[in-house]
Amino acid sequence: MDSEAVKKAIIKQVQLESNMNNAKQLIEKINENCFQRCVPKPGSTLSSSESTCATSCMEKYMAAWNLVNASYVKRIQQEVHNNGFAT
Amino acid sequence: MDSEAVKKAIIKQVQLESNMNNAKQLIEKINENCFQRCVPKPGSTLSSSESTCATSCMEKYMAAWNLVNASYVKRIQQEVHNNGFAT
Amino acid sequence: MDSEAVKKAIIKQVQLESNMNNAKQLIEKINENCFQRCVPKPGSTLSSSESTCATSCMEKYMAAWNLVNASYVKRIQQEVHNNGFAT
Amino acid sequence: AELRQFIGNETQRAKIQTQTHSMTEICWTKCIPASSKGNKLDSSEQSCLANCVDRFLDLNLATLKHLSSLRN
Amino acid sequence: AELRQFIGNETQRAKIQTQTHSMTEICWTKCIPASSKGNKLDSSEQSCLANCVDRFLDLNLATLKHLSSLRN
Amino acid sequence: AELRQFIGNETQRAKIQTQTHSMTEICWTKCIPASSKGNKLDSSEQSCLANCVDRFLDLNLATLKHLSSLRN
Repeated sequence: MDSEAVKKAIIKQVQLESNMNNAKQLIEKINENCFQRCVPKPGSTLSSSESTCATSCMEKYMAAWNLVNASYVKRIQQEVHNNGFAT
Repeated sequence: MDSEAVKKAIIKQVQLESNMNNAKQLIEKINENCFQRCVPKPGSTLSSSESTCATSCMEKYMAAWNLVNASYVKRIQQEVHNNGFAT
Repeated sequence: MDSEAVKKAIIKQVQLESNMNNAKQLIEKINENCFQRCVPKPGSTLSSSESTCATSCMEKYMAAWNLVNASYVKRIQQEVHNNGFAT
Repeated sequence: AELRQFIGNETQRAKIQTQTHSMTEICWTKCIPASSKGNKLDSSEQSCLANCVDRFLDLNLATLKHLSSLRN
Repeated sequence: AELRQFIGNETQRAKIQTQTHSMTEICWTKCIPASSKGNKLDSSEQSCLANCVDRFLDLNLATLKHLSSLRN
Repeated sequence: AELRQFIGNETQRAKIQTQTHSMTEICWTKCIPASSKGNKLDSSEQSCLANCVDRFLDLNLATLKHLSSLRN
């Protein structure tokens, strides 16, 4: 294995861990927020309306995450452009 | 000290730290949740009804922790049994 | 650099990091609590009443932090004085 | 090897305890109202807590399934 | 050097993601009511979320400015 | 030795600050209503905060006592 290959392997590994970690955090937040919202009184099974609510909630939560992330990155770029520094 | 004795000492130490850490987290959660619930308007002393509420709250919180833990372990065992993996 | 100078440099560095860390946590709490309170419905700019609320909120939050810290330290000193140990 | 096994078990036990702390807090709010009396959980509170754990884990599984279906 | 650059970028990306998690939770509660229907965000929910991020960052900046003015 | 003492003090100071952050957040919600006016805490807000810290610590002590009585 030459040093270029080692470098690539390290980069890949770091990115993988970072993505896994991010996905794990997102799943945790989805579970907490959507359980809170969709299952007010836990019964002996997940009712079909609770399931529907949960699917819709998780899709919207992910969409919200993406939108918040995009708005945040855009804002950082504006600040860097206007002031030469990130806030 | 032979290597068997060293092993036992390590095991005991790890278990002790793990139990202490768990107890510390439980106490923290009890304090936060029971203070929130039992002391809505903090006065110059803890009134006797606040104290009674707090004792009852901490006993129930610990009982809830044990029940949640038992339900969780049972569920993990079911998943392992049904699918061969834990969720 | 003699060992006394090294010691002083370490002490200064530790204090600096500790203070930065504390300030960072305080700023985070202020932002969360004051945003929650002062911007109920986010619009396309921060309105002047939202700004006024935010300034007043952050000043009071810092004053609250100082008062809570002082009360806490006083209580610890009492406990040490009465029982010979901190709680 | 025996020690490695022990460390593995302890790590899993610690994860389970951490998850238990978080579910207890969520289910406490849902199942034990501020008006709850006495020093013991009554039977409806107990079954609410057990259901709360199971439905929370159902929802976890559903999220994981949904996410993996999106990826394919 | 290339690797150091990469680590720096990754560190910044991780910070941005962590902050995104925390803002998403705050803005979710403010902008997406429990009564929200359907599997997609509607346009008023979307603009509320974008505004929420920008106003949250405005308030962050205001706090930092205010604190540094106190120090001088 | 002097350095060890310093590290010990700093560790305790950091613990106190972390606990202060958490109590400030709890007591802020209990003692400073959203309708609170002006840039300063009024006297009833101040005494509520001081009481809040003392009652929170009373409850902490009571929990610790209760737990140790259960163990015996």
